Amino acid sequence: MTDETKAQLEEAIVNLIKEFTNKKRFKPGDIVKEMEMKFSVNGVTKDDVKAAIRDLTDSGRLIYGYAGGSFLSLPE
Amino acid sequence: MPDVSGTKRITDVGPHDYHDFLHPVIKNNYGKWKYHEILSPAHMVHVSETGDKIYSVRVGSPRLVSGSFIRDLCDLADKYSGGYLRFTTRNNVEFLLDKEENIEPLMNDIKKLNLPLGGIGNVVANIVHTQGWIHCHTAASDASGVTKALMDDLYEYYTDAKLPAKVRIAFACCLNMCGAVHCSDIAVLGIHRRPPKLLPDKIMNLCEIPSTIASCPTNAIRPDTYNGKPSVKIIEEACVFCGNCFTVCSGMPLSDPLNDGVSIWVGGKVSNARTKPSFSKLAVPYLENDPPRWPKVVEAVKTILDAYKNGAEKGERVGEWIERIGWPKFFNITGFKFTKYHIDDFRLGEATMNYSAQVRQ
Amino acid sequence: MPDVSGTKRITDVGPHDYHDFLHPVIKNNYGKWKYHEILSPAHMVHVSETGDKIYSVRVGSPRLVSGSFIRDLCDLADKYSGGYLRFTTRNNVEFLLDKEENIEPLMNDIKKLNLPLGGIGNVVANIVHTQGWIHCHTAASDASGVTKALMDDLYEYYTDAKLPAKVRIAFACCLNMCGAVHCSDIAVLGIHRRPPKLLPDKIMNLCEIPSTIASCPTNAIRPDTYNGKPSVKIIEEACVFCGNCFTVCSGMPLSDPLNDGVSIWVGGKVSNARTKPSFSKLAVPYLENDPPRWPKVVEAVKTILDAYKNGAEKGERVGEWIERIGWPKFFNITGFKFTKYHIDDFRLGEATMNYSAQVRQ
Amino acid sequence: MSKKHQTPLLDELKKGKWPSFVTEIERAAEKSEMTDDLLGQVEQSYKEKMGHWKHGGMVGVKGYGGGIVGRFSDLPEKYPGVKEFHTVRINQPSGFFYTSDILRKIVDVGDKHASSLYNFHGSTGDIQILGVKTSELETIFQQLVSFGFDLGGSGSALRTPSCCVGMARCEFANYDAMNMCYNITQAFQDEMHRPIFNYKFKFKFSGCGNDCTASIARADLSVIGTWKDNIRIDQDMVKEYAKKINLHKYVTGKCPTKCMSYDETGLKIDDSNCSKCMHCINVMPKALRPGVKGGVTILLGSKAPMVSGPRLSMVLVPFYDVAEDAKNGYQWFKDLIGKIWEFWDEYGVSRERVGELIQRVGIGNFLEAIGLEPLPEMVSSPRGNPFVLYEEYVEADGEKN
Amino acid sequence: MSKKHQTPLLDELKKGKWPSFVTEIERAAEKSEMTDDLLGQVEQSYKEKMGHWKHGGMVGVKGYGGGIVGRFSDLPEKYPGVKEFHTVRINQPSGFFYTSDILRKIVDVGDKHASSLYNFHGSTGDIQILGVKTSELETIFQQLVSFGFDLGGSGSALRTPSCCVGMARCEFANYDAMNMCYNITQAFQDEMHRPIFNYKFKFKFSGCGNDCTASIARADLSVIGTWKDNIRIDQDMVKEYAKKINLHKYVTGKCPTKCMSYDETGLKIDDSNCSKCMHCINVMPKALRPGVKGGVTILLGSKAPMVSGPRLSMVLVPFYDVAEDAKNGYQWFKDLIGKIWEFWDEYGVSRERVGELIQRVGIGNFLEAIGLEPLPEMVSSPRGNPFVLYEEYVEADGEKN
Ligand code: SRM
Ligand code: SRM
Ligand code: SRM
Ligand code: SRM
Ligand code: SF4
Ligand code: SF4
Ligand code: SF4
Ligand code: SF4
Ligand code: SF4
Ligand code: SF4
Ligand code: SF4
Ligand code: SF4
Repeated sequence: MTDETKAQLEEAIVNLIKEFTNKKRFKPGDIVKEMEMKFSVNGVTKDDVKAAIRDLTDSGRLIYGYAGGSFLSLPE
Repeated sequence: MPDVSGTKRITDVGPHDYHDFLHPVIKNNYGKWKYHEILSPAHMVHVSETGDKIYSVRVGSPRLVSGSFIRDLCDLADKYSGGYLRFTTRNNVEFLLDKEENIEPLMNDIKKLNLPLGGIGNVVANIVHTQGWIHCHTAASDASGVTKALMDDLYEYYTDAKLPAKVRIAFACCLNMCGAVHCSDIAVLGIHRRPPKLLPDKIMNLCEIPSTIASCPTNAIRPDTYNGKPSVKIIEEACVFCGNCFTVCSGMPLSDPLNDGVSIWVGGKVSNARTKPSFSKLAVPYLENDPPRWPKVVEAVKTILDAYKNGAEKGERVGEWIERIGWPKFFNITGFKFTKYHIDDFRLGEATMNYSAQVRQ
Repeated sequence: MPDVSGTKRITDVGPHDYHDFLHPVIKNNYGKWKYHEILSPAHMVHVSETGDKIYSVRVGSPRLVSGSFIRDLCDLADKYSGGYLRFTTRNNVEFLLDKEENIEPLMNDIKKLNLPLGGIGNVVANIVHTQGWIHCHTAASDASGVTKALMDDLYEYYTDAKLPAKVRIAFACCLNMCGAVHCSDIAVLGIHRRPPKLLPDKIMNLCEIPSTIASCPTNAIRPDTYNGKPSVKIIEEACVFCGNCFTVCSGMPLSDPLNDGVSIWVGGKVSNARTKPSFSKLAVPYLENDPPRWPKVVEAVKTILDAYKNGAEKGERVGEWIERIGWPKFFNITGFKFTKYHIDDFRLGEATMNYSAQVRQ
Repeated sequence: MSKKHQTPLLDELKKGKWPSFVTEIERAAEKSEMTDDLLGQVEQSYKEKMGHWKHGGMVGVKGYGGGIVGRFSDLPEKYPGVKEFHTVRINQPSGFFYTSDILRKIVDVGDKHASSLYNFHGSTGDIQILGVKTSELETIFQQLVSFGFDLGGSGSALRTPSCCVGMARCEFANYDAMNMCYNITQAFQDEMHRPIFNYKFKFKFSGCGNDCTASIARADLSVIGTWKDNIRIDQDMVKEYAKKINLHKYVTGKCPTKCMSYDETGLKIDDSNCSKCMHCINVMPKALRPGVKGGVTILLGSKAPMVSGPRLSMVLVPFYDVAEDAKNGYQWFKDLIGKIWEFWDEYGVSRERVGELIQRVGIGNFLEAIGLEPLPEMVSSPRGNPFVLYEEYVEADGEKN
Repeated sequence: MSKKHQTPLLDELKKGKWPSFVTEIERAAEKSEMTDDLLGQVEQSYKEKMGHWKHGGMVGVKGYGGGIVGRFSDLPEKYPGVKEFHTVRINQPSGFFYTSDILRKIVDVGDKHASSLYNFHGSTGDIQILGVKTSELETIFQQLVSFGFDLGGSGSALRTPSCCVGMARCEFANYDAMNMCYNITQAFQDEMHRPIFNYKFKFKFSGCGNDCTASIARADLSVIGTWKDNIRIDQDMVKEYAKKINLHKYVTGKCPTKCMSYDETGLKIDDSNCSKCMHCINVMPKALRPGVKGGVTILLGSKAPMVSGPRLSMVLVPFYDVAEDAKNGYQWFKDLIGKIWEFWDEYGVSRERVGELIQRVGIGNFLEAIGLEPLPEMVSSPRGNPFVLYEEYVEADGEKN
């Protein structure tokens, strides 16, 4: 995966979560499935998406939440 | 918060390597133990093929402990066991000694701390319990309180081996059963008896409707709208008050001081010894919450324990004893009333009926 | 047809009063029997508190019999048992004699008729079977033929008591199981392996759509339309070929000579003696129809019977024997292959898994 | 008479020691023309490996909704004799007892008006006359009635009840199964002949837990003998058995409740723990007998697999004092059955057996409806899951619900 | 320090012989200000008979999705000390072994930065520090890491694995449970700290069938020690036991497979029939020992009741030669887990545990997907109903499917 794709991927993840704020709680697994589909032409794999999520959470752009199950969200 | 900018945060170190915490005798005899002998309800010895011995002294703990409690243990360990100790899977403390002569002084010091010595062999084991009103938002009863009330009353059963086999009691404060309730000799379970109250605004803002609907074991939650927005309604006749909806949706609280309480379960088992592992079965459907000491709960547990002690054969677990004498006799001896609630009407309930003419008359 | 106009038709007379058919010794000792003794696999004596005795001589029957067969029996009864006889719940014939000296001549006459003497005690009992291709529209195999082929081969097991306990074999030609297949020591069951073929015109004219849909155990039948009229379609991946839809809707035939055949089941039991009644369990998922003598079916049944005879303890039924040695060993000894089909994936299948670490290694 | 069809495959089945149904069909064909074509059609089935019968349809005798199973060949041109080949079900006498006279009367009817083929007996218990043309049904019915026989059940109706030999020839019988079977069958003639149920309903009566009618597997309502008092022991005979059998291994060791022990002082049974399984009595019939306070355990719901899987019957009434109730013509029992049928009628759906219904609506609710107490005898163990639908609760004003 | 709140109800629980959690909270309150308010709030709960905590929400340390259970009081004005009262889960060392040094380090952290209250241990196995403010989370985490401890699991992630004392202090251990637990936990750190599953997933490792971690009831993946060869018997010691215990009644008589017998010539075991239940060894630990060919039975799926009822784990791999695989860093085992998780990821839905999923999609299909053979060891008995979904059939042209 190129750095460019990686940046796009991370952007797409954040945007998706932003778009559905208060509508849907994205479980990390949902994100993986969504992004694998969205970036299939770029050959993005499950591990790529996981790495992107890790980047986003390590940097604090996304945080984890819990409500009976874990989900990703924007920092409060 | 320390400034970590510029430095890479260290993560994923995982659990500490256990080797650093093993007593030298244990290190040397790891995997070589030959047999053990229970010397008293509070201590046992394990003997190695090499002839080495390790003594374990077991002490009861309330599990919810202060830093000072841990420091007390550390001081004792330093004094008698070279600083080595462990906890058991049921939250007892075990001091590991290689010197037999240290056992008695250690025990004396433990007594001075008013800690119980026991828990080994055919005793009432320490109660596996949960958070309750101390820390959990879904608790229908309190874990630490019921546990304390029970263990006060059953104290001699912990310190002396008076029973046909070990009796494992568990408590959980709600149907999530964080622990051992579903497979214990005797279990106490916090329960609700009224459906969730719907807080439509909270539901609208905080809850995912599909996962809320999916959370219900009896399909009692149905889609609805509130101010034109997706919401839920409840078919109250179908609700079994499990609280799973509240776990995923904070807009559906169930607590109701008038109707919350506990149920009592018996005959579960985890080990594979003799009989297969089995679930705890309903004995008493409901007893009210009666803090601080829940006397009716203590009495019900005592009733079961007495009946078991009087009726069971040596080595027979509670469930094995009941299976041998039959459930009708269990209800008869304990005086608990058998009701329609005892008949399993859930998913696999059919499998629990008596499909035979084998009936004691 | 007789002219019944003007006269009142007599109906609802119900079954004939049995008293008229009871042997005088039976009438006199009704409810007073004290014990019985099995004198041979073909005859036994019941002794009354009064000291009276009644001898029963048991004879095998193919169940599907001609009027001439019945007349033969009647002649024997007239000659030896005062005209009294009965049938058993497994379709054997029993002559009821009060004279011991009549037993041998009766048996000799029975032998002359080439009828089997036996069926009492630890034998292979007469096979409970069904209609098959002789009379039923849903048969996936033939009942009388398989039964005859089996009993020819197992003849000595009927006439001599060579087994650890009585073995009850059943045959049913389709999943309706008209008889004892679901609870027999060994059972042979006619099965289909292809979904119904849809005959839309028949379905439209002859079938009730809702009850056709409701007939499916796996919800594989869904509403559809045909020429604008209500009809059904089938989710083939979900169909378990049970034929229940065909029972309610003649427009959905399943017969398929290429794929129909039988499955073999073991270990069922009805009596309450020792162990509770239990279902027969799948042993061999499929053997093809191979008329007139179904050699593979006979061989499979023989394999089970031999393994049982060699392995079981005295008095142990087939299912009790298997439970004692364990299913892995049963499959190992018989050489039957264990497949995913053996794992119950139906409604209560979960209850049949091994939820324990009790495993023979 | 020469055979109309070549039957090389079926001929194979005339060989072998067990009496051959093919031979029987041939013997019947000597009496009845239609039967020859049965051989032909069945031979074709053997060749093609498939049946050649069609659904039954609307066949019966006037006024009755059951007792006849209609059957038509799907090759009527080729085998005209089996174009119509219905079965007449005749309600057997209790215990399957006959005299030669009455049997001859029955086969006289079938030999003359049908195929001369019979089942002694059908799996439910009926005598079956096979191969009856529609036009012969009424005649056969009239003739049967003339010597006191009636049709059995079929369709969505009460099915022909049956019972074991019971007190007539068995020392294990704890109640008069034959009498009860007869009485109940007579009492419910209307339910038997005029289908009004959602589906079939079967009774079977066994005198003891050996259950020689397989009632626990094959009857919606299973009636199984039991007793309340102690097993009668003849200690001397026990000693005799002990010489031949290892009692520890084969008798006391197999007792399901482990309530027996044997030593020099004799056999001891803790009868309060005995579940009346019959095993010890079966092994030592000369030494042991059931108690004298006989009665019945009533169980409910067994059936074949359609639609929700096979079922065994489950305990409904642990002990029913049938001897007492027999004095009132089994009125308590009949009332109970009435309540069960009423519930089934009210809440059941078409083609739903009573066992399936009870499972669907919940046993607790069913018991309440028919006025029986929930009892631990009904379960092998109480529930192991916490999803209890509590109905009682307290209101804020202290009112109890 | 004087108490801020009157706690008459809780004070009752300071009485009695068993060590009191109330006393412990008071001792903690001496160290930490916030803890006093805990007493107040819990007293109010005791008075009102209901809890006063709210849902957790978004609490954690940066980069991790688990290890912290957020908790907020619903009476923050009244009890400001417990406004934020989170729990930090710390992954315990294998076997719960400690030295006094390391324990003091842990409580130094909690006494300084939290309520000074702990669970030794949580039901899953973690050390828990209760009563942590959001602002202290990172500090506590950093300090733990500094002496080699890490957080445990929470949320939809791998949960903290745990094991019994095993080979460290138990003669019954058939494999090195502590080592396997440590190795597997280290291998799956990512799955533990960064929730990616549909729901929680738990491992528990027990050295033998006694299952002292209750793995068969409380782990999605239960690893239970067993052996392939014969029980080691010391016949002399058996004789010693025979003097004290009725071996027939209490040992051989309780063997689930009845594969033992005892007489003058000694104890005999038909090991091919022994199901490794541990009973005889438990009763006579000085006379009997498990065989030397130790291994593991792998079971799958146990959990608490939500949503479809409680589950025990069922046999997935009857015998796994763990000693052999340990030489390869448990690679076979890790691959198996990988396949299970992949299947769960592919077919599971949110909040569906792996045991529930397998039940829903069918065990046969699951086994095919992860490449394991169906084996009779997996079932207590084969199916008892005829609804088999046959996949093989023959086409008219003779082709097999
Ligand atoms: C220390 C501990 C393991 C650990 O890693 O921490 C442990 C240690 C021993 N167990 Fe255990 N068991 C421990 C929890 C368990 C559990 C889990 C639980 O209780 O939650 C079980 C399964 C419980 C169940 O079946 O429901 C368990 C079921 C057994 C059994 C099987 C008993 C039975 O007959 O069913 C034995 C054998 C025996 O006791 O004869 C056993 C035997 C033993 C022996 C004798 C093993 C040995 O040779 O060292 C140890 C001392 C026995 C004792 O405590 O009486 N251990 N043991 C756990 C102590 C818990 C405590 O503090 O009370
Ligand atoms: C004649 C008959 C009753 C009737 O009304 O027709 C009958 C008669 C007797 N049965 Fe039965 N049983 C009869 C069908 C059954 C059935 C039903 C069936 O097979 O379809 C069962 C339940 C089958 C099952 O469990 O799957 C049955 C389970 C028993 C048992 C229990 C055996 C066991 O250990 O499980 C006994 C006791 C015994 O054999 O020791 C028994 C015992 C007896 C005794 C010894 C009772 C007695 O004291 O007279 C009778 C002779 C035994 C024999 O045949 O070996 N009878 N018996 C039936 C003969 C059928 C046949 O022709 O083979
Ligand atoms: C004749 C007989 C088999 C035999 O060869 O003996 C028979 C024959 C038929 N049975 Fe049966 N059943 C017969 C005893 C049974 C039994 C055994 C019993 O009664 O002890 C059972 C299992 C017990 C039960 O009731 O569940 C039985 C369970 C069925 C079922 C499945 C019912 C269910 O709920 O699962 C069906 C299908 C249906 O009812 O739609 C069925 C349907 C049929 C039909 C009517 C076929 C149909 O789908 O329309 C068969 C007519 C065949 C024919 O052409 O004669 N038959 N049927 C038995 C009745 C003879 C008699 O009256 O004495
Ligand atoms: C802390 C602990 C209880 C304790 O006092 O020890 C605990 C506490 C909670 N559990 Fe648990 N569970 C704890 C061990 C268990 C266990 C036992 C085990 O792991 O051996 C179980 C039963 C086994 C199982 O996993 O099924 C358990 C089954 C549940 C469930 C039901 C899951 C299910 O599939 O049925 C829930 C509900 C949920 O996940 O939504 C749950 C949910 C919870 C939550 C997070 C409440 C919630 O709904 O959000 C509780 C947080 C309480 C708090 O405020 O601290 N907890 N939970 C245990 C974890 C401590 C640790 O990490 O060591
Ligand atoms: S059992 Fe329920 S109330 Fe208690 S800690 Fe677990 S989730 Fe919370
Ligand atoms: S409490 Fe349980 S049963 Fe009731 S609505 Fe909520 S999820 Fe459903
Ligand atoms: S088992 Fe099936 S095919 Fe055979 S008689 Fe019964 S319904 Fe007909
Ligand atoms: S054969 Fe059975 S499973 Fe298949 S469609 Fe018909 S009713 Fe459904
Ligand atoms: S059921 Fe009992 S009473 Fe009836 S025949 Fe069988 S053994 Fe005798
Ligand atoms: S009848 Fe059965 S339960 Fe009763 S004593 Fe005899 S063997 Fe035991
Ligand atoms: S599970 Fe077995 S090996 Fe582990 S501590 Fe318990 S008895 Fe010992
Ligand atoms: S371990 Fe269990 S199964 Fe094996 S011999 Fe001992 S008691 Fe029997």
